[in-house]
Amino acid sequence: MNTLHTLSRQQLELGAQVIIGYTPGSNGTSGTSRPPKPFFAQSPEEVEQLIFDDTCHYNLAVYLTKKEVTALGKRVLFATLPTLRSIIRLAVEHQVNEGDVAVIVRANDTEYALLNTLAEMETFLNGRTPAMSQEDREQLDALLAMNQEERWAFWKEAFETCIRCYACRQACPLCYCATCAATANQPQWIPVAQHALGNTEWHLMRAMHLAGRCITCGQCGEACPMGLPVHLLAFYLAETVQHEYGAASGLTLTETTPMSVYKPEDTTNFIR
Amino acid sequence: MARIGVFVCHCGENIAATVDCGKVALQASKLPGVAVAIDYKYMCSDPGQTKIKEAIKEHNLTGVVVSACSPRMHEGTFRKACSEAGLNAYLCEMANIREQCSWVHEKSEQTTQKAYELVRTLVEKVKLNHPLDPIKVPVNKTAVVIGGGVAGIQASLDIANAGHHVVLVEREPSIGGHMSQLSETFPTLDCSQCILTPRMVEVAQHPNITLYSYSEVEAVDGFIGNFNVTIRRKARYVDEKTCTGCGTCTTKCPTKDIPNEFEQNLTTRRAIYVPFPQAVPNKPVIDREHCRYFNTGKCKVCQAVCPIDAIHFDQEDERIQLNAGAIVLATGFDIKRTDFFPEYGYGKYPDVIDGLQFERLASASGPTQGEIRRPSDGQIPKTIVFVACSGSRDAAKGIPYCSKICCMYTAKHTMLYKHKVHDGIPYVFYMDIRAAGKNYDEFTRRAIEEDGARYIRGRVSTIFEEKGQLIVRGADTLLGGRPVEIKADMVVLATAAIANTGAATLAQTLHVSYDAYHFFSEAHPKLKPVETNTAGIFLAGACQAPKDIPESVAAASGAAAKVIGLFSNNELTRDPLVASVKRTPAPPFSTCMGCMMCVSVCPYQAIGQEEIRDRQGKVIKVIAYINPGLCQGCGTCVSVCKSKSIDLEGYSNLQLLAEVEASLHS
Amino acid sequence: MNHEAQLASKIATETNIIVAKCYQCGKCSAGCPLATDMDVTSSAILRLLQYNTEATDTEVLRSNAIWLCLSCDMCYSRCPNQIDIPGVMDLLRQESVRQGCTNAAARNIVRFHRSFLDVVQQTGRSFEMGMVLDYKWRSKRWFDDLALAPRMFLKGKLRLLPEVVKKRKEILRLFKRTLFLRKNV
Amino acid sequence: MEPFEPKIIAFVCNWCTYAGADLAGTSRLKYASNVKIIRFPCTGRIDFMLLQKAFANGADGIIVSGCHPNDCHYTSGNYHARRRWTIYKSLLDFTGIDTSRIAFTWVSAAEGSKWADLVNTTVETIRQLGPYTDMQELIGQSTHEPQ
Amino acid sequence: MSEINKRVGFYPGCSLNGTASEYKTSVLSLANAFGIELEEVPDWNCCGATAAHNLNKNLSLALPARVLANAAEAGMKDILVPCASCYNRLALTLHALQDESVRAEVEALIAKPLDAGIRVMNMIQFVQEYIQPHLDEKIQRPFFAKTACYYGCLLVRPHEVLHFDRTEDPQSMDEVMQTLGVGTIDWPYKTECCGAGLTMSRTDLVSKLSGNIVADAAERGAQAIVVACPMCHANLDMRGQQSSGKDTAPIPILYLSQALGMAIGLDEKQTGIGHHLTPVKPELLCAKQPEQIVQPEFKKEV
Repeated sequence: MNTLHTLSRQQLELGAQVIIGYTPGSNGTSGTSRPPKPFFAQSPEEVEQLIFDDTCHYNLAVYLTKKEVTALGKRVLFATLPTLRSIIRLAVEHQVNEGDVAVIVRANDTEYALLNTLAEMETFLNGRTPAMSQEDREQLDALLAMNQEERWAFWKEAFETCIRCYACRQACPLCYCATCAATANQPQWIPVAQHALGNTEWHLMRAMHLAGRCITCGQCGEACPMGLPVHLLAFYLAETVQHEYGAASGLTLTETTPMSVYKPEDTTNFIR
Repeated sequence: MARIGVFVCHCGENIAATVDCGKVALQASKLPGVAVAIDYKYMCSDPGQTKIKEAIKEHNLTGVVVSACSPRMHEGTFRKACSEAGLNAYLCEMANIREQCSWVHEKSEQTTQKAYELVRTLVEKVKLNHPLDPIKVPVNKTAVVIGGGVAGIQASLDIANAGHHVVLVEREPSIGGHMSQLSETFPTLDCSQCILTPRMVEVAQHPNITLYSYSEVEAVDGFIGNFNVTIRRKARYVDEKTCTGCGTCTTKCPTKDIPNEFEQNLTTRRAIYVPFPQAVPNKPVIDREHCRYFNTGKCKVCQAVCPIDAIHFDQEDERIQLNAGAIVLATGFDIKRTDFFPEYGYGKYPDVIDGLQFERLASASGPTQGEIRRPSDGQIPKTIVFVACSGSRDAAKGIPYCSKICCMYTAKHTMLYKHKVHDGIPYVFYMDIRAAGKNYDEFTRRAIEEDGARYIRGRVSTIFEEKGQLIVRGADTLLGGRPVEIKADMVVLATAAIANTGAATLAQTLHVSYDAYHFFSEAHPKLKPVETNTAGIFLAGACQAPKDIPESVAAASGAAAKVIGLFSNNELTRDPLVASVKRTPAPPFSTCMGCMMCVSVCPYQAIGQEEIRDRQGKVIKVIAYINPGLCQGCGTCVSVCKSKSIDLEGYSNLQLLAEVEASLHS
Repeated sequence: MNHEAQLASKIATETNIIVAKCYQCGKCSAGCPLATDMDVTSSAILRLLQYNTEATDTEVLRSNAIWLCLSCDMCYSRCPNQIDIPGVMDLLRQESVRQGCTNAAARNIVRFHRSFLDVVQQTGRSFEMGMVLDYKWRSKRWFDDLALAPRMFLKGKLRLLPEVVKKRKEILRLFKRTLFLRKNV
Repeated sequence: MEPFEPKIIAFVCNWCTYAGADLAGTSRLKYASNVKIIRFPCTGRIDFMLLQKAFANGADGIIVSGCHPNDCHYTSGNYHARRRWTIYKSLLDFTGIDTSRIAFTWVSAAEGSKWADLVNTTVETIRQLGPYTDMQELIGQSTHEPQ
Repeated sequence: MSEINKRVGFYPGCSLNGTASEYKTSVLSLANAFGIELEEVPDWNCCGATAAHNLNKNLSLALPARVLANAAEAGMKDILVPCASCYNRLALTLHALQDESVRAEVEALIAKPLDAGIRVMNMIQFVQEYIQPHLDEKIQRPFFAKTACYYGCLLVRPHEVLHFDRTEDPQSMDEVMQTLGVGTIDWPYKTECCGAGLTMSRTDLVSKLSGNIVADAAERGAQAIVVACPMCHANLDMRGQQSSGKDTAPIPILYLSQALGMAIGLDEKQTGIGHHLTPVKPELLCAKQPEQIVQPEFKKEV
């Protein structure tokens, strides 16, 4: 841990206002320990509580665009691969600028490295797109194996279960809009009334807004209090975009947004 | 509270025959917010319009729905009527109950019902319309004309004579284009240079024309009335101002034997040269690629002999930025050259030449002083075979279109030949004689009947050389395809007219569209022949399609008229149905997050960035900004905006949603 | 118009060649090595086909030209409309045999082709001697090239016994399936 | 019981399909009256949420149509629309929302008859499929009288 | 030097086993001299030549298809087809087989599967790929005679299918010959047809066509004509001379393989130049045989 803590302390000394990392999860009632949770260290003392190991997978990039955090100034983030992809993507979308953020990554099981510039992060990432978890893969394939009615039945139930708490939105590093289209009025696209139709429209809208942008960290799914696999919607579109336009998100600082560009030779079989 | 007027038109029987207009009006009158609903036989007629105007005043209407024909037909008419009655034109909408209802459905309850629902939909929309003022953009009254051929010259003079400033940009060292290479012109056989040169001089001397020869347009941005043009003046290495054009340098230059482009490579030139005697400007240019000094670092003979020290080897390309209100494209055409006709030995046998080369041979100022002598040995050819459609109308060679000018100039060539070589025999292989034009057919007939040109209807299969003669193998399809073999001393191929080199690149720079053959596309094939799809950019001459001189000049004057028309206003007004990023003035706020994903979807580069500052002037955030002058209102940016921060006048999110709901709910 | 009379459409369906594409420039006839020997030139044949009437179609099928065509592809390679004229000729020849209206002057050409294929049908390979004999038998032209034969023989150019493929059955079956039937012309 | 008359809404661009529909009119072609057109400047403006809203408001079928690729009045709106529809359709397919109720097409200003046929075939298809109630059921109501 | 290091498929075709046996001989010994073994397509049959496509479309596809199938069965990839006519038929068939439906049809006709991986090479292509790279060091008897390269029609047309050289004024064979030190003449008859299929049935026409070709070559000072097709050879050699009408001495007609063979010093038995009706006199065409002749072990192989 020393290297991690020294690195972090150095950064605070060098003018970073906050180190956003992980700290062990509090023990659950049943004595089971919860996964490490986000932790903001702003003093050398607080740094002592920081950990960064295999069990840490919460995507801390989500904090980068939150007003309260941006107000703090220069930030240092503990970054997993998905976190790095989020940062690259946010940079592409002009939400993170050079110098706003540095990251500490796990160079290997024991060592940590500091990446100061976006370019360094891009290089470290080196186009790596970790495959989705076994569990997700299986569930996705299972859904694809269903017929239309079955799939609708599945999602209908999910959308009826949804309580529209927007935890998915809160947890998503790319849902940074100050005023979300879902809550915007004039016009009110998504009815305020929390009913299954509105929920459906919400999740479809969110999936579409993430198409070609989602870096598939799965945070939205994890955050869902009702345990709905809402992240699969985004995952599936990520795969579609990859397949249709050969584009993955959050890998290079020069990448475009597939839904904002086109090729005359793009093909479709369903437009008559 | 909205006060909408609904006006249902019978269009005589056109609508009334299948739609119960009275019922539609009656139902509409019951709609919330509808103050008055009436039906009438012809709404577009004067009495009809008067009814609308009266209703607007009487009921103090806040919106009007005319349910009649297609808005593509009469939207303008009714919006005008409304504004005459003091109601903002953009508070008037049309429900299309003719083309999209009465004409396509049988007389029935449903048809009337649909008509009513269409009205209902538009009523809901118009409630959400805003009064709008047309966008006004100032017009910069300078025109840039690209290309100094006869079309460019004509356009420049017309615009300049109307009192506007013209910047004429020519890629070559001199203006004049292909016309300056021609000998005589059909159908009058008057000398080409005799009619062109005076115009060239006029351009040079015209107070309103700035001529940039040996220059190219490098970049263009902005929009109609406000283009920003970057011109690159290629280094001439000769100071245009001080040089007197005495020509000493061009005679003393030791680097000879450079193919002379103007003479179609029939002769050679020096490394420092004036393309042709009547060149405008009549100032030499150093061909850097061949110049001995630039290649070896030694020489500078020209500099030594120049009496007024006008030669500067250190001269560099110069970039000029200027603003212009309009651009005229007059980049002309070129012809297909060597290696395209292996079966004709073009490029292999020196005596198989193209039409432009023949023009130079026939030209009094040409390499042979106008005597027809063949390149190989300078002999006077006793038999010449002219091959029309060389490459044109030849799908296999990728040029399916007709080059249009070849029939006429080939006939002209036979005449010039006969007039110069009386005992010579001209043969012409042709597929059709396309001589549609004033005195054109008479001209070709004269070539055949009086000058004895021997026309053979058929294509040539192959040409090969045998004992110093060219064997031309063709067929006479009027004799059932009987093979014909002619021993010729020279062959002239009327090679296809093609778009000029670099046309496509230029089109991309200017954002004008072009066809598969790189000719620039007109905005409408019939009604907008000199406009492009980019407002403020016009077409003159053969850069749009093969054209002869009269057509090119006519098109040029047409384009000039458009420019002059545009310049007749100090500012131009545009439809205000454009997109904008929603923001509140003070305190400055916008839901736009500045992700800039809208930037790349805009076909008009209309979207840029804008900084939002607080009262202290500190930048709070950077958001998207849409230039109303550039926006054409397609609305693609609206649909890609995740935070719904962009909206489009006339097709706003509120309006469209209201239309969807109104058209579905009864 | 009876269906036999629509050669052009038959050509279109069987070979995807559109004779309507021809605009009679005559480049094919101009380059055809045998145009002068043909009773109808290639461009004229296309013109006749464009009429699409029984009379013109028969005129084409009865012509000697379709048999003189060497399929050298000179016309095809130079045709501005990329019309596969040799392809048309192949179909015309097959059609003219099918309808039994082969030009009298072309009989020997047909006979030769048949002789050739007969030998192939029997042996799987062509065999000059056999072919020549078969052909001379069909054509009754015993004395052509008499001067040539012995010279060729001396030069070892004529073998006396045919080569035969091992699997003759395959060849026979192949011929049967392609419905190539022996027929004396 | 009278036959089911589907409610169909058409989102079309002003320059090609709207003009094509006008042409169908001037050519006096006859087609089913179930379709109501909503006019957009360009297919690029057609927000997927509007399709969603159409279903939510009880549309049984939707037609989306604009200029053929390369013919867009604004040069590229339809290309962007094409990508959007591709992704949107795959999302609906993935969630099991019946995409056979949406007809995505290109109809040019010259294709009046194509428009007429399109409307008729779409109306027929939807009539076969019956009323679309999936969205309505989510809020426990239906704008359709029980068949 | 000449131990085998490459194997290439080989479809001689009927002519090379008959009237054009010397062509076969020369091709085999040439390949051998460059360490290439030519492997005959097992149990090959006639390609149908000019006859089949005249009378029966299916037959004109099925015959070559069987050859291709046999070759594929034997695991061949490249097949050398020295006869331009066979080469043309095989290539056309390969092209037609790209269409799935046609392929299925033909497979049914020949009752054999067709594998797409096969490529047919004409004589010139073979030389370009396997011979030319090593040619220079082997030349012993450079040519001095002016030659006319005659391609005929079937090597270069139709270009859409063959994609070989260019249809007008092709150069590939000229380039090969020029490496032998000869000047090749520029003439218009390179790709004019010799009469091909009509050789028996319309000798008059064939004589005319071949005659013109030979006459023009002579006219332009060619001392030999080089061909890469047994049909062209037969027509030019047998019918071209007798009717070329010129009283000039008849021009020898050489196969490309023979010319190359002579240049690298193969003897008459290996080149088979003795078999032509128009006598071929090496001393009139290329330099004298140097002292040490071709390697002895080399003779054994032939």
